Amino acid sequence: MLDVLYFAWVRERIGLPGERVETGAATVRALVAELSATDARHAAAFADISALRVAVDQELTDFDAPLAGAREVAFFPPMTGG
Amino acid sequence: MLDVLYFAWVRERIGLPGERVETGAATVRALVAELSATDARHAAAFADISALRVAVDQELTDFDAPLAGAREVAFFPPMTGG
Amino acid sequence: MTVRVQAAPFDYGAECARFAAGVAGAGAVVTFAGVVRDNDAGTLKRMVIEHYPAMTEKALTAIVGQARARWPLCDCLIIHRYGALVPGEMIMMVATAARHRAAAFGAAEFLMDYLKSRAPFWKREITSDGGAAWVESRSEDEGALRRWN
Amino acid sequence: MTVRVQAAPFDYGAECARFAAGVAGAGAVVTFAGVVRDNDAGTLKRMVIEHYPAMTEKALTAIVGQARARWPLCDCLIIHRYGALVPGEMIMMVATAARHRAAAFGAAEFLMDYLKSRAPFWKREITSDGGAAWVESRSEDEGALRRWN
Repeated sequence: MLDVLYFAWVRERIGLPGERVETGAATVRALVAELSATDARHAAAFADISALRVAVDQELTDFDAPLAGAREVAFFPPMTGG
Repeated sequence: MLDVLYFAWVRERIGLPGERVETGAATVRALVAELSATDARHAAAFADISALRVAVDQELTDFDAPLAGAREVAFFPPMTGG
Repeated sequence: MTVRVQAAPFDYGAECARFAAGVAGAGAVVTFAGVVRDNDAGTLKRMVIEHYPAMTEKALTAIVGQARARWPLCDCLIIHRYGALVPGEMIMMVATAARHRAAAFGAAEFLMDYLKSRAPFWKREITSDGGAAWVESRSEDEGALRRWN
Repeated sequence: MTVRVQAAPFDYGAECARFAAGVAGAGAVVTFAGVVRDNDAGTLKRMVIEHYPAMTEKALTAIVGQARARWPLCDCLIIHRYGALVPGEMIMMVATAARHRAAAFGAAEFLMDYLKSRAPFWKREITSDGGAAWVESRSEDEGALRRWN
């Protein structure tokens, strides 16, 4: 089981702050493929992953990161802090 | 008549905060030559002009600056503000 | 070294004073404060800042660790707000203290560049006509990070 | 735009707060404060700052003019003390405000680089053993100025 979190317009586009998913995805990219197949909202949110950033267990990483042992994956747009 | 001012160790070495001099010196460099001839203290203070900075009428300048019309010349070491 | 993430406003002058009073041996103190700026049309009603609570302090602490590894700092501070703010309010501040000014300035700029693009905050602007838009990241901000590599 | 040259101490936190409160339209506020640092032996009794009164404000105002010509600043402030100070006391501060952080940081660093080497102040250190020595200018400070040419 994996907690998948969404922030900013990713959250809005998917319509959920997060969800718990059962997945055997080996990488973030494989997880994105699974999530995109869920419904049109997920498909729209993940249509262009170059516009997204990802954190695995609260660490920024890239879409090729492995998910073995991961507990939480978050998707969001580029950050605008400061 | 020209007001000549001294700051920091230049003031200490000459032993005066300033003096009023009657001079026909055309440039700062010529004024330095005149002042150096005054006595040993002046000669010591002006021994190495590369260690000195000069302002004419409160504007930083160099030793070749003309003195025509100048009213105040100040000599001091490199500044250490901030 | 202090990192604070909070919804409440902070007292900028008091934070500056407290930071400066608490650093021993520093010759240079630099502070940066980010303020909500109205948009060009003058219609910004509020800015709402979303963040990723489980990650935020962790990310800020990591950024501070990187700054300390690069510069000999006597101390540093980050305060970042989330939630709703109005134009003129302060969003965040950083403060750095070091023996010499180059380290204090360098670390403050580095912290800001990382906060802009690597800390999990997202800004949304609500205008008086009811419009709402996520602030887009600026390519200059991504570029600014490159100078530290 | 404010330039103050004074013997009296200034209230750093209050100055920061007042400066930030007074700038309209700024998104970024940067401050720098210079503090009297004890020497390595821990024997600094006081620092005495001499200046050239007729020239000081003129030089600082010219430096501010150069900063404004280079960066679009909403406001800036310089306060510089002279006279006797003890370790831990603040010597001076600058503050800059601009729409974006690059201008606020750039202008603050520029002002500091110019103040260090082009404003008519000279520091003398008095140690507890009765020694006194003029602080020498640092070649790094002269080098720092070159980046603005």
